[in-house]
Amino acid sequence: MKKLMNSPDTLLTESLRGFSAAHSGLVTVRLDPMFVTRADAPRKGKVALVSGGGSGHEPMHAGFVGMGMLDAACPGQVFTSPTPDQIVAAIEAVDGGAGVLLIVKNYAGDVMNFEMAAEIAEGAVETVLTNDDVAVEASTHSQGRRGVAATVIVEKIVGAAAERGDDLAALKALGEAVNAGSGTMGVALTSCTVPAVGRPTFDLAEDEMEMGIGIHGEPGRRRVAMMTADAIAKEIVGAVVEDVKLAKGEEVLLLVNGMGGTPLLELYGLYDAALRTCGDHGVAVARSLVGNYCTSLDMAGASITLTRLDGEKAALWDAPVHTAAMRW
Amino acid sequence: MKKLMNSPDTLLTESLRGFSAAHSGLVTVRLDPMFVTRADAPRKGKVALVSGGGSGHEPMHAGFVGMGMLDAACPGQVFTSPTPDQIVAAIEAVDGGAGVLLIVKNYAGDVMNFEMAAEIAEGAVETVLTNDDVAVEASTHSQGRRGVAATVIVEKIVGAAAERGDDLAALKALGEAVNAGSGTMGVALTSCTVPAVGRPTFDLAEDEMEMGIGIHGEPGRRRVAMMTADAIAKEIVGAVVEDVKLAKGEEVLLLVNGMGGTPLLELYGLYDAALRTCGDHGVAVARSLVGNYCTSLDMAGASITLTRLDGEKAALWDAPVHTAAMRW
Amino acid sequence: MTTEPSEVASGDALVTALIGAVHDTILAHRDELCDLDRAIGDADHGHNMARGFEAVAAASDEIAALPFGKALQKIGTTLVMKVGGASGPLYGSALMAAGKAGEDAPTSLVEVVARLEAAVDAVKQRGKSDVGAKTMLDVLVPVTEALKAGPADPLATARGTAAEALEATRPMVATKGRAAFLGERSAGHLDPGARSSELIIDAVCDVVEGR
Amino acid sequence: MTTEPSEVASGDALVTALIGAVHDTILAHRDELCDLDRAIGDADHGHNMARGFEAVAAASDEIAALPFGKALQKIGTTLVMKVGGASGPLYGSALMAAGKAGEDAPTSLVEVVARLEAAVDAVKQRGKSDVGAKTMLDVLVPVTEALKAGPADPLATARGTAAEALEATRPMVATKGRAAFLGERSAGHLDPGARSSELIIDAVCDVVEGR
Ligand SMILES: Nc1ncnc2c1ncn2[C@@H]1O[C@H](COP(=O)(O)OP(=O)(O)O)[C@@H](O)[C@H]1O
Ligand SMILES: Nc1ncnc2c1ncn2[C@@H]1O[C@H](COP(=O)(O)OP(=O)(O)O)[C@@H](O)[C@H]1O
Ligand SMILES: [Mg+2]
Ligand SMILES: [Mg+2]
Ligand SMILES: [Mg+2]
Ligand SMILES: [Mg+2]
Repeated sequence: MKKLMNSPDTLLTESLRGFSAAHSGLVTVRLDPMFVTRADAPRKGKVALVSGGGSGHEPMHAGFVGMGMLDAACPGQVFTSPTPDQIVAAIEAVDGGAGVLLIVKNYAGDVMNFEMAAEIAEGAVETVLTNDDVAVEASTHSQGRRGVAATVIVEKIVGAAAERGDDLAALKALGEAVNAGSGTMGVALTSCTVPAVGRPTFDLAEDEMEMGIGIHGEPGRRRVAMMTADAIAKEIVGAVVEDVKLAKGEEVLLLVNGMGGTPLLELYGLYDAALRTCGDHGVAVARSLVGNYCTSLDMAGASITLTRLDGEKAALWDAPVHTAAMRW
Repeated sequence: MKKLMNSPDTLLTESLRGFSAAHSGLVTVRLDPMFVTRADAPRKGKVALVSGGGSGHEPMHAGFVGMGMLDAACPGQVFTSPTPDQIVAAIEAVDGGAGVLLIVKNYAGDVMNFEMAAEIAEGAVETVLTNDDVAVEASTHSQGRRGVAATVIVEKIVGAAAERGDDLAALKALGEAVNAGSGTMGVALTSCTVPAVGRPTFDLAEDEMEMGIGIHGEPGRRRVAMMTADAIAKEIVGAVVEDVKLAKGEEVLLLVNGMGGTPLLELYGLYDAALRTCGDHGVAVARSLVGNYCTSLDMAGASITLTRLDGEKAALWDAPVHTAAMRW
Repeated sequence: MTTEPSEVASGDALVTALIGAVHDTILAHRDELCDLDRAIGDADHGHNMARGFEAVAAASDEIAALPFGKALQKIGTTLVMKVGGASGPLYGSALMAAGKAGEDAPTSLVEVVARLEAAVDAVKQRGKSDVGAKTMLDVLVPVTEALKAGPADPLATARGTAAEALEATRPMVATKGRAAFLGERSAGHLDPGARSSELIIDAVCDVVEGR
Repeated sequence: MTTEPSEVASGDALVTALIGAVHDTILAHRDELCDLDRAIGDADHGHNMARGFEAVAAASDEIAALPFGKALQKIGTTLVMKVGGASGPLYGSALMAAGKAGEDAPTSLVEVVARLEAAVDAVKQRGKSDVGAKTMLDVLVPVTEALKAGPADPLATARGTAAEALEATRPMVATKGRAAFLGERSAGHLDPGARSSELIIDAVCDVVEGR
């Protein structure tokens, strides 16, 4: 394993220190316990949005802290959910008196740690669970589905609504609606390598890929021979359209998300394929996002997310945002 | 080789088509000959900035087309400079009557193709050559040095000056000053793989890295055993400070640029190391940029750039920019 | 029970010994736990447990100075705060609940079982899960039940039941935790949390036996 | 010269044959040219040349309908517009200059040499380079000079000189083109552009010989 780092033990702290310095006017970074807040937190009277999860998915979540998106993010160790003390400290740092909404990806560890934090924290705390990964069928596994790239979209849209002053209940309902209207599936061309582990999480032959990969390198639907961008887009978009029950003529946001090791040249090519496939399904792509947003360390691969939009959600998507990784 | 694509022959066109669709309000993409312009080109009375080069360095250059930066970009085949017809067509499409400034990285192919285009094009055309790579000593090789990541900084600062109305001669002088005040060196942990070639450009053992790598996978200063982030930052920042003759107390912009296959977690860690090393040299980091800006396909690795700033250059850096890959 | 816990060591000596033994076995099996987790999870279970028990071991003196029940609670909160992931809240909640079941170190098997039952309940509640989901519960529950039956040799029973129960997780299809996302593909592998539970039970038995 | 160009074929037949032969040899050596470029450049020289000569071959009929000089110019502009990289402007400028040196196909070695000299000058000017920099000029210049001396067997001389000159690029340290960035590390490898020049010269000789 080769990584740009001093050691697996110090990587996360050093990376957060670098993040803090590079975005000093925008965010405040605390290292013990670890959390990142907006520089202007707490915002009085505004519902605070707190997210977090294992590290290794950068820019998610710390890169989304700022005006119009998250008030705080709690980075756990690589691929390990943060602990309740981090989450409680973050909640306390950003609570502006209007309540706190936790945005949590549906993994046992994240769910339990955020739950413990919510039990400890004072004040009104609600949670939105994201579970947009359509690769794993919800019905057969009682853990439910994984939360992946649509988390970014939930954070953006709910963040904009929080900024305009929506209350806690409305934000929770909005977050759940955006999540329910979203579906994602990913594909890996190579495994990620966890720094502390030092070797790839799984092995893929030179002509193989994993369809339905999770963002921690968890296996997906099946291991298959390498497919073309068109075939990948066709399978993923087809699965999402079916799962989210997108009807002809409906408008969506199309996110082509890189896993960390795949260059933009390929991501835009995949976007082109996904866009054509959306056209085949009669789905209208009204908004787009292409890039590395919800990554899996150095994994080569990508995911495709479709989120159902209506006029309000589109407007909230378009609303100004000023974070390290998303700004307009 | 595994890539998200349909075929090496169609990748570039499909990627540009995707780029065009994903940023339709912002840019106009022409496919024959290939070039990308601001949607609002030509801007009357404004000097037009045109850049370009081989593809595979995304988001450079098409990702920097828009308000406050480039008026046009000409993508060549992967790692192959664009041809004069593309450049001439781009010049004609964006010329607003105040002249055109070409920003060209110092590679024989780029220099010659842009030169031929400048000879053919009508109107006032000037060129700024970037050659910030300090890995290769200028004195011993008459080709001069390679232009790498500082090109992004030249495009941003000169782009802002063009937007405020500076004339062609002033912009050329400014671009040359920014370039002269910049130094970059890169390091590769893995080779890139050119889609049409299908196998890595060079081989690196599991414990080796290439210090001083070029953005096309050209070998650099030497092949060495894997180094820590601190040691890498120390060597690169030291070489740049010496080359650019940065004095104690001078202000710089510090860019930690990913090569395409290295995740943000590591880039921010390297930024932290580079920042500390700048401190050791008494150099003050006044502005920062961390991310994938001048990449080399799927190469794992990074480069570090220092650019000397003064009040005016810092203000131009801060000036609004609205492109696909850089926006504030 | 051949040896009652209180006969081996009492108060802080017992706690110190327990922390030391569990810490040792977790470190010794760190890579194995990661490998098990690599097969059906995210390859970090060994690191998570090691991070937690290193923090516990670092605070060993402070913890051992507490009454037994409070010591277990402190170990629990330390795990909750240091481990993260799924195993942190689960082992943490288990130990916090076991600690709350009484101030003094158990002096009988019945008291041991009471603490185990409190721990198991906490895991079930926190994890919204039960036996058969291919988790640590598939070791913790059978061991608790076997001890509840009042076996002649509780230590041998605990060890034997844990080993069998661990092996029984192999064919299971996970329905909780990260392995659940694998569906049928989770069968054929031991559950990492079941293995760490078995290791901890073994280490506790070692201490009780005075090894 | 055993066979004068005009004796083999004149007008469009010669041009068609030249385009076909060069196109064939470039495609046949595409991977080799990329490999040479991988060692000291960016691994694309074979693809660049192939892209260029495929465009030339696709326009073969149209080009062959032009007077010889105009045909060479058209090949040159096609290369400039299709190849990109360093070799595009260089080979393109070379052929444009060679084409401008006269309307009709050369009927003597002197006329061939005049075109070659024009081509070499164009490369030098466009590339701001000269012999010794480890480039295509290290093949083109020696061949031009050898032919200028009026050898008894021009074809054999051209082939032999090109092969030797190519080999002579191996120990050179590049000072122009992408390989220059390698400094001393560029020594020990053939220059890809020198190899493509040698291939083209060979192919042209084949056509002239009527093979
Ligand atoms: N809902 C649950 N109930 C009980 N045990 C669980 C549950 N979810 C996970 N586990 C246990 O936790 C173990 C994984 O722990 P660990 O790898 O440390 O956390 P993570 O899955 O977050 O990476 C699993 O092997 C399983 O035994
Ligand atoms: N300045 C120059 N003068 C003459 N020939 C050059 C010069 N620069 C490059 N070359 C030739 O071009 C060849 C490389 O062509 P190619 O690989 O197609 O372009 P690029 O270097 O842009 O990738 C080199 O091998 C060399 O022979
Ligand atoms: Mg984990
Ligand atoms: Mg090239
Ligand atoms: Mg795990
Ligand atoms: Mg080349």
